[in-house]
Amino acid sequence: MNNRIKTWLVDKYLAWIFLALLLSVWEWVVAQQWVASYLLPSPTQIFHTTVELWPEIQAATLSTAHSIAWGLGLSIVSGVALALLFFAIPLARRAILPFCIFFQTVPIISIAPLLVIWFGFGQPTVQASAFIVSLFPILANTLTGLQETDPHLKELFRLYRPSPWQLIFKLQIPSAIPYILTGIKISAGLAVIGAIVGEFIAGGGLGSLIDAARTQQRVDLVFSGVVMSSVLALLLVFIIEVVSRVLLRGRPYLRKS
Amino acid sequence: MNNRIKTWLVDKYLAWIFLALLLSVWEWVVAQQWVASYLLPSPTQIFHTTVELWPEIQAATLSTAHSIAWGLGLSIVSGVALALLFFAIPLARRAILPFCIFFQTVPIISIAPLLVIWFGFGQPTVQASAFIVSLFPILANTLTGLQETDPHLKELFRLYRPSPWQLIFKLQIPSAIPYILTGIKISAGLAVIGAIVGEFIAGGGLGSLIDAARTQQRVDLVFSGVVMSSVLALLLVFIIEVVSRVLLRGRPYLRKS
Amino acid sequence: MSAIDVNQLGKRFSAGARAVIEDLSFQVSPDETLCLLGPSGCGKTTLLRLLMGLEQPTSGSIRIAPELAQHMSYVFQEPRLVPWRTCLENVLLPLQLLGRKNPAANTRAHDLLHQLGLDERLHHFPGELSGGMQMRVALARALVTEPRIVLLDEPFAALDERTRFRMQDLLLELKSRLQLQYVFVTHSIAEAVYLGDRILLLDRTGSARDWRAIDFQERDQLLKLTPAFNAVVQVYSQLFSDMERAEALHVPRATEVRA
Amino acid sequence: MSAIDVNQLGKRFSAGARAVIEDLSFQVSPDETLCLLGPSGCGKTTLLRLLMGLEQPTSGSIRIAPELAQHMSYVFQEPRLVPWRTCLENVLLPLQLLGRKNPAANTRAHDLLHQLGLDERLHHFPGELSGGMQMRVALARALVTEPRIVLLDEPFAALDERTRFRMQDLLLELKSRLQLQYVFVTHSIAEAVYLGDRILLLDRTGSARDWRAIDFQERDQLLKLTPAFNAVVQVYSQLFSDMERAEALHVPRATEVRA
Amino acid sequence: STEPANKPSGKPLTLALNWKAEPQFGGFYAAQVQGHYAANGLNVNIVEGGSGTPTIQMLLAGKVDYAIVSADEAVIALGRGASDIVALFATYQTNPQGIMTHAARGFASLEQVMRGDGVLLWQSGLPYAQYLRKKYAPLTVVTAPYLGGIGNFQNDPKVSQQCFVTSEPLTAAAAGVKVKTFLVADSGYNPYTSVMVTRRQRLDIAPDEVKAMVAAVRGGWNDYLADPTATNAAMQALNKAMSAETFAASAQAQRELIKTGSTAQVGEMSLARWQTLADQLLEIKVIQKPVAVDGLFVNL
Ligand SMILES: Nc1ncnc2c1ncn2[C@@H]1O[C@H](COP(=O)(O)OP(=O)(O)OP(=O)(O)O)[C@@H](O)[C@H]1O
Ligand SMILES: Nc1ncnc2c1ncn2[C@@H]1O[C@H](COP(=O)(O)OP(=O)(O)OP(=O)(O)O)[C@@H](O)[C@H]1O
Ligand SMILES: [Mg+2]
Ligand SMILES: [Mg+2]
Repeated sequence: MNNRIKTWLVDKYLAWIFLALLLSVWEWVVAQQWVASYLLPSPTQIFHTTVELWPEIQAATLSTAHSIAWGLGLSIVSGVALALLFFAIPLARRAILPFCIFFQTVPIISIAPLLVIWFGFGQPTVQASAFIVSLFPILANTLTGLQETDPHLKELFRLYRPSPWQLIFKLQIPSAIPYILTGIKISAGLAVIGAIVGEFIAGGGLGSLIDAARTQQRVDLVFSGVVMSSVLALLLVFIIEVVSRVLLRGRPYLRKS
Repeated sequence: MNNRIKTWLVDKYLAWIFLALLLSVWEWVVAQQWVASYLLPSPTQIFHTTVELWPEIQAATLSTAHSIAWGLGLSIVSGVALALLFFAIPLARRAILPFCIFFQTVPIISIAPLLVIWFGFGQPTVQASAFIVSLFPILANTLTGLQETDPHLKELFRLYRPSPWQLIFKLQIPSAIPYILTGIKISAGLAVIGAIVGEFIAGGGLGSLIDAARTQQRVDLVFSGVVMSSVLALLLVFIIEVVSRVLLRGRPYLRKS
Repeated sequence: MSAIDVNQLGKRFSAGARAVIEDLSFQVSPDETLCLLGPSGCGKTTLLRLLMGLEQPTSGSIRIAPELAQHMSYVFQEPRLVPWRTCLENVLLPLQLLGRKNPAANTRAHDLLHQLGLDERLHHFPGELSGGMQMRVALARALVTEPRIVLLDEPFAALDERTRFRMQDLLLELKSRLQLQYVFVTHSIAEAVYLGDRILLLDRTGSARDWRAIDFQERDQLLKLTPAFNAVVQVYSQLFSDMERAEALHVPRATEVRA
Repeated sequence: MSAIDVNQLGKRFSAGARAVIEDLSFQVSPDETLCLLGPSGCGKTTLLRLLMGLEQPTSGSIRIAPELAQHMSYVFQEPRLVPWRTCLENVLLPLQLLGRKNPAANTRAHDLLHQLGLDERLHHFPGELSGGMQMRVALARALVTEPRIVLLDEPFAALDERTRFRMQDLLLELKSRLQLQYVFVTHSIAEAVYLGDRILLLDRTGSARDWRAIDFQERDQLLKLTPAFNAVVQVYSQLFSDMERAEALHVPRATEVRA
Repeated sequence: STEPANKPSGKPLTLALNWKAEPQFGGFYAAQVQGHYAANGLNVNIVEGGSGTPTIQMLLAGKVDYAIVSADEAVIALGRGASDIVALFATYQTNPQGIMTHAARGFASLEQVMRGDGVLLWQSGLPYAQYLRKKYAPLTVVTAPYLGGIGNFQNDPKVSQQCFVTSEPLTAAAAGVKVKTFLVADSGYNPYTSVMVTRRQRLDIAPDEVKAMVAAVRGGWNDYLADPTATNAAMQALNKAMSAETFAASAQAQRELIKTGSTAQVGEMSLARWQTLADQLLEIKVIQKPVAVDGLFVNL
């Protein structure tokens, strides 16, 4: 187990090398003035800004992270729960799923003003925004995963007249695991965006920082905020990966047998 | 086949009934003045606004639909292609995938000036925006699907020393089909959002309409635009469903055997 | 009253298709074991699934004595193990689902796995077992619930002859020790004769050709060497041949075994 | 020069685990057919997979004559059909993958499916076939490429005796008509003796106990009734028993068949 | 320390800004920094807004107690049936909204910009844009959305954009771009801006509190106009994106727009100007029917 995480970490070094390469090219492009630095600041410039304003950036990042954790956590729980509901009651699926799609396609930016009216300034709105954008991928993926449960195994379970709960927890959720994890990974990225867009309007966190910097043409600060938000997303994906590896402990959830 | 599509259509009636119910409750709540109509317009009000401004709304919707078609089309093609690349070359995956996540978490609005400079005002920027937000779910889902290919079947194929293309088109893509379809469905919703946000940035379509209405507190018009965008998304999901049913023609792509 | 009562049973998989089973009627008395014999694709699995209620008949009826119906168990033609559960966890699955996970049941699971020669494989995943081992795990899983009647679909096909003989004897032992009744699908005439009090010979036209009670005093592997046993096997072989000749199967170079 | 040359072969699945195969050496001459016999879990599948190159040996070496290595085919222990392809499409798969889809090959696919009694199932999906039918489709898939050597892992275990006999004869016919060589895994001693020019008896300690050439003049089902054939079967049965006694398997109530 | 005359009530009052802590809100923060809220027995919590924060709707929905809006928003809300809104204090007597152009283009008037070539970035939905569009119709300049910042302006000499004269032109100057800015107010469209509003209900129930609030804010603005240094420092702690120099320059640039010029106090409003605004909004069809503006504001 530990070994696997190690291998995985080592694998990641490749990404660092690629990152270094990318940053060098970027730095060079800006140094050559092929792109004006008021549009695209150089990596070193971004780095200096980040160091200089670290206390504020750190506080903003933590606040955003907090909102994301709540929003994403809620959408994992309710996404899986809703998928189970829809799976168990096809009537509910047919009746409600289109509205989930509907909800999903409302640009958060155009309903964030409504959210802020309902939830007020600050974190609740931001959490709601992160939740709304990250719900559907988990819901859709879990639902597909549940529907793809091997019918042969379902037949086997049926022999023992399982309760719906047993069927769900012992068969359907385990089979849907690869789907659910992919859904969560997609949602992690979206939750970050949702939180930041929410903060554009409801204030607080990195969103507010980016928004203020944007109008002040502090492109370096905008990028600093953007980088921090991406770091949050990568960290989230990393945590999801590690947690899932520990939880699954080398079990062959792929249908190998 | 035709029969299946019919059943599917009939199933959808349930959603209509639910919709009618929802609209009635909404109408009633507004009529009772529990919510002020300048905060939440009634469905009839939205309907009237839509009828009144139909020429503008129709033109905006068509323009947005056009951008979505391009953006989503491009992300289906390149999402699947990238996933195949990452799958074939793990090195590429480890090096590039984190940057896809990175890219995915950048709020489009904070890099708006860059997009405008690269793609200009108007449709290309909108398409790029729709593309960026809809790429990752297809990519991530396809990649998971490819990785979940039954290793037993892979072994079987290997006996015949297939070319990478054969492996991909005859085994890996067919096995990934349920995953890819889910990814596309998730992306369809996101592409709609991406296009509308793109239009906030570059002008045109429903995005501009919604943005302008918002600044004028024309909540009815905002809702009218939002409804049109959701109609677009539902239409897309419907088209995807029908096309995939016709393409798969009753083949058991679930691993039943 | 009979344990199983099948009445004018019919089954086709789709409206237009040929009937897999047609107008089939038979009864099985309590404590009588039944073997289903027939060529590949004749409908043995289908009949067993109908008995278990895994398929619905298109016509006719099936009645299982209520005291048996409550304690039925089934072994599929393929092992059908849950890939993310270890060997032991797979055997414990029915107990968990039935809410009967107690120390006694646990011991029984271990005992069964021991009897089936799987001691060393308790914590392996199905993907790490050989084909025969997987089938034995499936057998343990079917027996761990202490069923009154168990339906087995060619459970020993993947086993070598010696292991197979041991399993046959294990089944006979369980039958006498626990009053376990079974319906056993096999394509081996000798196995059917050895294990079945009655044999139902299915053919490809969807009906049972013939069946008769076999009354051997004592069954152990020595029985297979007796003339009486071989006589019965010969009779069935002949029936089998007649059936096939009647059907005029399109298989070239079919050399007949002389009975 | 030998067709297959196995040299001090060893295989364990993980560093700490018991060796499944240990220090195994044998040669197979050209045109000689080999049967692998052994109890469940002894490593028959593993050895076959090693020969095919599906597993890598942990020690020793395997050499297959190059002219054979180019035209090898394999039948897995389970049918392993592609679920979204029909019966016929499954058989045509190897031809597509090898870029050899031509009218002649197409005809051959139809012929094989006809010979295997699957005419009526050409356009069915695997999920709609019986267990034995699926295995026959897998067999057709392995033969459609006109291999020089085919490795078969208990291909007939899911078939009834008569269909099985027909398949055995089909294999022998292909052997003489097309100079097809095969390595055949089975758990049936009689089948091994009937089909194998040589028999390799594997035991659970990972090595081959004994093997010898069998030289019957002509093989057809009548052979099975001859004293010579039965004598050979008896010899192997005895070897099998000795082997098991030596291993002292933990299976209770193991009744021995007297040879 | 001595207790203020009126004890602050338990629950703090929220004052919702429609943008970040910047000099345009200097007086509201100064009232905090200089202790005017406390002196008037108020416990005020100032909340920063962001892009498109709908402060007027939040006020109407009862989420906040006081909000900063622009005068046209208040009239539109009234036009849409929200009659319980009342304006208390108008910061900008002259609308700071402007159009910023590159000096090199040599535009002499707004009309030349509107009927010239190039690109104009603006929020086309805002009433001022509708007004200009109607007044200078037909426009020949290509219009596109404006999202904040001056990146696209800097990048292309043919681009003009909307601005707050107290903000973007300073940023541009700091970046070394030579600009010429035209006030929208000069075209005749001149709504009060950064107007503090509350619900009429509040004025009815707690007139003293509302009066105290206006007094505190007015005190804050007087202090800020006299010397913004301390308040700027406090605001900069909240808004790191803006430099100290920009704070000072912006505070300086806005003085003229805030001062009333007459004997009237800072923040006072006139019926005539509200009426003009309502007429203009009706003319450009942003509101559908005439509204009575006499109840829309009160000078306390
Ligand atoms: N992937 C694997 N990982 C670990 N152990 C394995 C794996 N595959 C096979 N084994 C072990 O190797 C041994 C031999 O397995 P193999 O499948 O070769 O047996 P076999 O002779 O084919 O048996 P059967 O007749 O039951 O199919 C078994 O003990 C099995 O548990
Ligand atoms: N789901 C299905 N859909 C359509 N036809 C089916 C289905 N299941 C079985 N059949 C058909 O029913 C017939 C009987 O199948 P069944 O599986 O019962 O055979 P069997 O006697 O068990 O054969 P075997 O010994 O090969 O397992 C076959 O012709 C098969 O093609
Ligand atoms: Mg069967
Ligand atoms: Mg095997």
